[in-house]
Amino acid sequence: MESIVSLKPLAAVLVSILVVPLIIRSGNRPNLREGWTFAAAGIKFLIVASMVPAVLGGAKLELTIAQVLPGAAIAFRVDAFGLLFALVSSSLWIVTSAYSIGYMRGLDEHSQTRYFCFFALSLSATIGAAFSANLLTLYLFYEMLSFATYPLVTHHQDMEARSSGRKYLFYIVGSSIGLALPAMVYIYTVSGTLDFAAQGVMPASVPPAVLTALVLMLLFGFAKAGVMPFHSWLPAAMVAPTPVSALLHAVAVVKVGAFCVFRVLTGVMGADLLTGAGLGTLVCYIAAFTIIVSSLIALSQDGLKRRLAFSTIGQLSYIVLGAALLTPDGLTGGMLHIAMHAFGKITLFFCAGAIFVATGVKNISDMTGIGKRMPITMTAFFIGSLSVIGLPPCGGFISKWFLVMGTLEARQYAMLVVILTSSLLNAAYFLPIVYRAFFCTEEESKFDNRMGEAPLWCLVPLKLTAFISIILFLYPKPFLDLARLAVVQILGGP
Amino acid sequence: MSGQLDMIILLFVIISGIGAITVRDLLGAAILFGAYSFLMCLLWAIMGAVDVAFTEASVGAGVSTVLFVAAVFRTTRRTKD
Amino acid sequence: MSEFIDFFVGKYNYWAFILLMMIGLYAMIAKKNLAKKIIGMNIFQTAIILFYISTAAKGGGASIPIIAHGHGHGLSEHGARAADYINPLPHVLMLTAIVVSVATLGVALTLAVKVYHQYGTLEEDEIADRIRAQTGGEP
Amino acid sequence: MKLVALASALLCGTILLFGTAEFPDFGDPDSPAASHVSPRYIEEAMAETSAPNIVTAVLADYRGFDTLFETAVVFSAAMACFFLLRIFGEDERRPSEKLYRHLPTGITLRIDPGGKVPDSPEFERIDGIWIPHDVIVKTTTRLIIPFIQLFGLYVIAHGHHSPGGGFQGGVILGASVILYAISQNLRQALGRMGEAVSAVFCAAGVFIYAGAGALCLLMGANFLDYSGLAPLFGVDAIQARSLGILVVEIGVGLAVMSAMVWIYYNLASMGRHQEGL
Amino acid sequence: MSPHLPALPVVVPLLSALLITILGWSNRRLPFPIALVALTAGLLSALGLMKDVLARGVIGYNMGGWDPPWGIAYRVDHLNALVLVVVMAAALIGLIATRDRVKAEFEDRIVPFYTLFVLFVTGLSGILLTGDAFNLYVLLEIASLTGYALIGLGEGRAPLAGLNYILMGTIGASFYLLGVGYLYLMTGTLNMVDLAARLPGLYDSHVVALAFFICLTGLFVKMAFFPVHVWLPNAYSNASSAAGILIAPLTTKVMIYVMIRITLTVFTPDYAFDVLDIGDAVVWLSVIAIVMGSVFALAQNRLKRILSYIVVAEVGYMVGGFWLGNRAGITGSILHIVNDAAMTLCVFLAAGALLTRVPGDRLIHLQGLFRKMPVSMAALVVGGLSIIGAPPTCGFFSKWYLISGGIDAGHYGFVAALLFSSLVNVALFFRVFEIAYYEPFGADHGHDPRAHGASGREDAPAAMLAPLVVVAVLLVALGLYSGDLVSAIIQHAIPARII
Repeated sequence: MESIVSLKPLAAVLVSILVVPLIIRSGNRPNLREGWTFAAAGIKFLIVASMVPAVLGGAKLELTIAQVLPGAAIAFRVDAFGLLFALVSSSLWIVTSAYSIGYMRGLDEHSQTRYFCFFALSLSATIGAAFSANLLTLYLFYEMLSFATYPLVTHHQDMEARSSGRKYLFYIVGSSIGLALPAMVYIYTVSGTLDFAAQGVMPASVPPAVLTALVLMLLFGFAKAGVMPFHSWLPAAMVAPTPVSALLHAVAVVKVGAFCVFRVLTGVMGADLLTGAGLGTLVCYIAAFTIIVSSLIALSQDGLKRRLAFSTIGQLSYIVLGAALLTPDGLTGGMLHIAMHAFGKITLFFCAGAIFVATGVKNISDMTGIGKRMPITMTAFFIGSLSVIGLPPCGGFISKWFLVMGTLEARQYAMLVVILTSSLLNAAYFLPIVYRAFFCTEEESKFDNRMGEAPLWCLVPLKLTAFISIILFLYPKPFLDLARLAVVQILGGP
Repeated sequence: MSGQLDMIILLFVIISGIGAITVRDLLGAAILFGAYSFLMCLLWAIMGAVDVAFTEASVGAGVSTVLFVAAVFRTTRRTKD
Repeated sequence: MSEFIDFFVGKYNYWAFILLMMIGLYAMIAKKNLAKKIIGMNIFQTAIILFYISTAAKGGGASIPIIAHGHGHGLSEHGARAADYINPLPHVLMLTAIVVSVATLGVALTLAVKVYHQYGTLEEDEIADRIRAQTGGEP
Repeated sequence: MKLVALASALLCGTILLFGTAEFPDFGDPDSPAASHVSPRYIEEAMAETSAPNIVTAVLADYRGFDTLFETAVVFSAAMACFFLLRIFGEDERRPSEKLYRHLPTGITLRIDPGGKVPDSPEFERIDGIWIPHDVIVKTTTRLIIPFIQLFGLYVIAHGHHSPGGGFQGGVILGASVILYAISQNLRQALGRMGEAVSAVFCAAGVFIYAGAGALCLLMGANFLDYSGLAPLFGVDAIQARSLGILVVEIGVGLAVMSAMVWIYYNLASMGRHQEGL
Repeated sequence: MSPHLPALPVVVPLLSALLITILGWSNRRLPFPIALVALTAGLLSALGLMKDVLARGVIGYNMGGWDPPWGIAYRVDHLNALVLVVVMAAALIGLIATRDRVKAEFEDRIVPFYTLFVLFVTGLSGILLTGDAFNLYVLLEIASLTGYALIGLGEGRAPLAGLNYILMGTIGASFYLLGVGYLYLMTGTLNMVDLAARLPGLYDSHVVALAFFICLTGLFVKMAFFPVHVWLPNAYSNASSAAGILIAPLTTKVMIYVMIRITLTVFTPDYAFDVLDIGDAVVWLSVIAIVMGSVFALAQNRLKRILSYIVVAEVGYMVGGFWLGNRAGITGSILHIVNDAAMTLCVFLAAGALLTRVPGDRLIHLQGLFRKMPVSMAALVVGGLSIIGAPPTCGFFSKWYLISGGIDAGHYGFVAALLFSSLVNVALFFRVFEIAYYEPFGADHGHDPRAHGASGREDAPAAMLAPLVVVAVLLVALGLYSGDLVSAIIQHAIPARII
């Protein structure tokens, strides 16, 4: 496995930071401003995509920015797993930018310049996290993401936004400083390094009790992964404008959390060490608990975005579960789920936003019959639901398949039951929405029969992502190759 | 011999010091403080520190007291303790 | 008993300095009048000066640190012996300390005058009352 | 509060008392303080600096750097008092009644704001709060002050040989001006030695000291190494040290004198410089 | 470089301060340029010293040409060269940034203000460079006296706060003087290196232990270590904003340097950490300091008071980190001196910038400032993030070393206190940001017409913003270069025996 020093990772991170001054300067010319956003998103995607061949060829692209601590630098290293995540985020940023234009202009939101600025910053942080070479860099971008998303979460600047913002900060920053940071310093103290390595960096001498504590601190410390009981920031964050919820709270932010957990379990702790100490099973059970409980809570939510949020919490724990299974198939499933769930869930959020823009409706109980008013949107919603539930012909099926295989491989049959039960629950909270949207009597319907879709800027992105969800089922090869390669790299391979 | 003189002056120093902080009149306190400085200066002269004694006489007993009196003059003589 | 007296007599200067220091410290903490506090501060400083001067003392008939027959150009035939003269170094240090203390006194009195001008009193508790009355209790 | 104070003072005292047991005996000629560094001063000061008063030698030469900053402390204190208290243009902004005394008769006139000021040498402006009219005091102080000042100059100049030096002399000189201000009044003293004079003299005094040090730097010696000034004075290195000490003592005297006067001006008049002790 | 370089950081400002008075008295336009030249020269000579130290190791300089135990010697090593650069840089930036504020706040006191300030810097740089325990006291008094004056002339309670500062500061300095006296009594010398050479034979003496405790107590008062911090919050929060900006970043940091110097150079780590074995106790004290400083900060409703109490907590960081007695802890402590100076400068400068446009620093006055003064608030955010300890700002890295030191020493109480304080800082700063961001609450979901129209932007003058932005950028740069800073400089400042 060769290492190539390359500026590409830095360029990928910087491009959306550098665009911020341009966005600010053109604040009073919206078209130019959004043009800059698109340009940055496009360039970012191209840079990320250009790294695919090299990475698939087995190379790692590396760049050290600053040696800030002995044994720990601020450094980038692009491996298959990071690239997979970066690919998902950067491609969805393009789509979301388009959607943002439709949504923000459709609702005539205030402070759009600020919105686009912080959106760009958040993406930088996400890509930076994906390309981090060590835990320190990962933490850096994790915190940067926390602070950059705060203004987005509290975009509305009213009482509700403020209390949500407080909750958001309390959970995210509180846990990262209170739990993750000391665990990191401890790891650094005992191992002298924070680099991700194939089988972890922890010396074998660390007693199991300490190891358990460290794993738990990092699992809960990266609270963006939404593992219960550190999950309740996510429903609160739904006060944000929907594009934010879509890209950040279904893709970028939450998956950075899951990504961190993944990295910690595989790159810092090491699969063998965790298996030896039985910690994989512990994390599995925590994840399983989250999956089931969040699905049950989702059933009872009436706000569409809140239901989606609880669904996200559950789906994130799939990723954590995949990581915690510590078997090749489980890991593959977890990684693929990052991609598959992203496309599925962002479709759902786009739909929720489109519904809100077109009709102003937020609650599921008010959506009866909406399928006649917004057929395209609700079709996309259906496809997204299928993907999240994990049914063919959608991408979600593939990742879930691998997860199921992983449970069998790890002989965690209880987890198999959990996944299957949860899939049923997913179906139970998504499909009725679709059903009631299309199939209802004239009296029940709350909408007349006129077509009334959201603006085109909103509609095209959600069609696109729904389409991709299906494509991913038919042609999952790019992601699958990356995931397979990543597993080899993570497990230290043959 | 000089030791005894020493001790007597020390005693006076302490008495005037306590006096300066207990007397219920700031002007009186200032004057007692001047006396304290002056006794200190005597003490140092006896102990052989002539330069210090000289300085204390001019600075401590002289200018300090004048400054203190000026400050009392500009504020108040009243004190509750 | 005699040992105790020896002990006391041998170090009475040090005892006196501690006593003066305690007086100064007590005045600075306990007295509510700002001028009294300033007096306490000065007593505190003088106590330390007393300590230093005490360290300079030499028994056995040492004289003040000015070299006898010293006129001329540094070529006194019989060089001075250290035991004949009191240690000059603490004196030098304390000259500095005295000047520092008068400088501090000046600035402290200046501020006290300003405080009096502002609140019309030098008593700490009365000042606190005035401040409370002015700002409604906020710091 | 009193109890707390007493307790902390007693605690502090007890701890310190506890330490005295291990002190070297009072006046012990073999104690470390008497035997380590100081003997060099006593034995060599005369030969190295040509100043019989060892204290002066150490003060202005061996530890001259301390003394430079000691002077700077006085300067900053004076500057601090000026900075904190001085009120500018109070007189114009808030005109108040003025008091004049008719000297031959001793009658006091009060002139309301805007009133006409008597233009005659027989009238003397006086303060509302401090009106001494004591011929004896005034005359005596007028007689004494020159001698005080002479003595002050002597103390500065003779610091090499007897107790005294810049500080003591400076304070005495300053005290003479303060005495003048008390016995006459502040305005007259200000007329003799104005604010700008005190300020600039004060800074200049320290500047003489620091400048002498910097001159040594320019001459290639270390800072305050007066032996480097020997070529300037045209004497040998040891005599140059002696002269260097004199120069800095003059600087100290100037600075301390003006500083004391300046502090007094501001403190006694609350920074208004019109009425005061 | 010139062999006289060590004298320059002290001599040049001193002469300049005097020139400010002499020349400035007749021409009121001169003080600022003279001060600027003086501090620039000071900074340059400090950098030169740093370079020399890196090249040649410890540099000595004998004042008056007398050899050390008899004369006063300057001794420059990695530690004080580093802190000197920081002090000079912070003073210079502060000076430039506060130019307009000084003109506005002290219109007819320009001359004394700059004289006192330059003297203040003189005193601090002297404290940093000197190798003589008594000389340090004199310089300490210069720095303190000028500090009292600068702080005493503020609004409201400033004179009272200044007077309390004098009383406590004098107690502190006098205790230090007494401690030095005890040392002199036992060893007969005042030179730090000479003291260190003569002390080992006296390690079992109670007087030496007492001297150490007395010195330490005095320095604790001076650096505002809890519970003897009471002078600081009043003094810093009531001082005029110019004086606050100039003084707040420097005083406590220099006092912590003195503590480190006394402990490492005079008493040697053997004595402080092994013979006396008080490290644990002091660290627990600092735990209390950190926690109480943070809690008190939470209870404040004025920005500058909040910042002042944060300074109190930060003092706890540095004292605690140092007394952990291991390499990571001491590295963290020294690094935090650098970082905290920059952070404090940044937040006080930002607060000063805000105060140019709002009537007061109560939190309610800060409403809507993100819209009105975006650049100043952005700098405050950067400073806040650094104090919170978010990477890549410099505050993160010193906190990292401190936590690492706490773990190394097995002192989990200290680690917990650091984390607690970080969390409290998050709460503190985001409370400020919230108010500046939300309030007054927008009507109906923030769709208020103001948002689209003229933004009412009215930031602080550019002369103040430019240095502020520089400091904010510096915070990040310091963070990125902290690895080099530690390996090139700080590692050499710690005695080799500490692991």
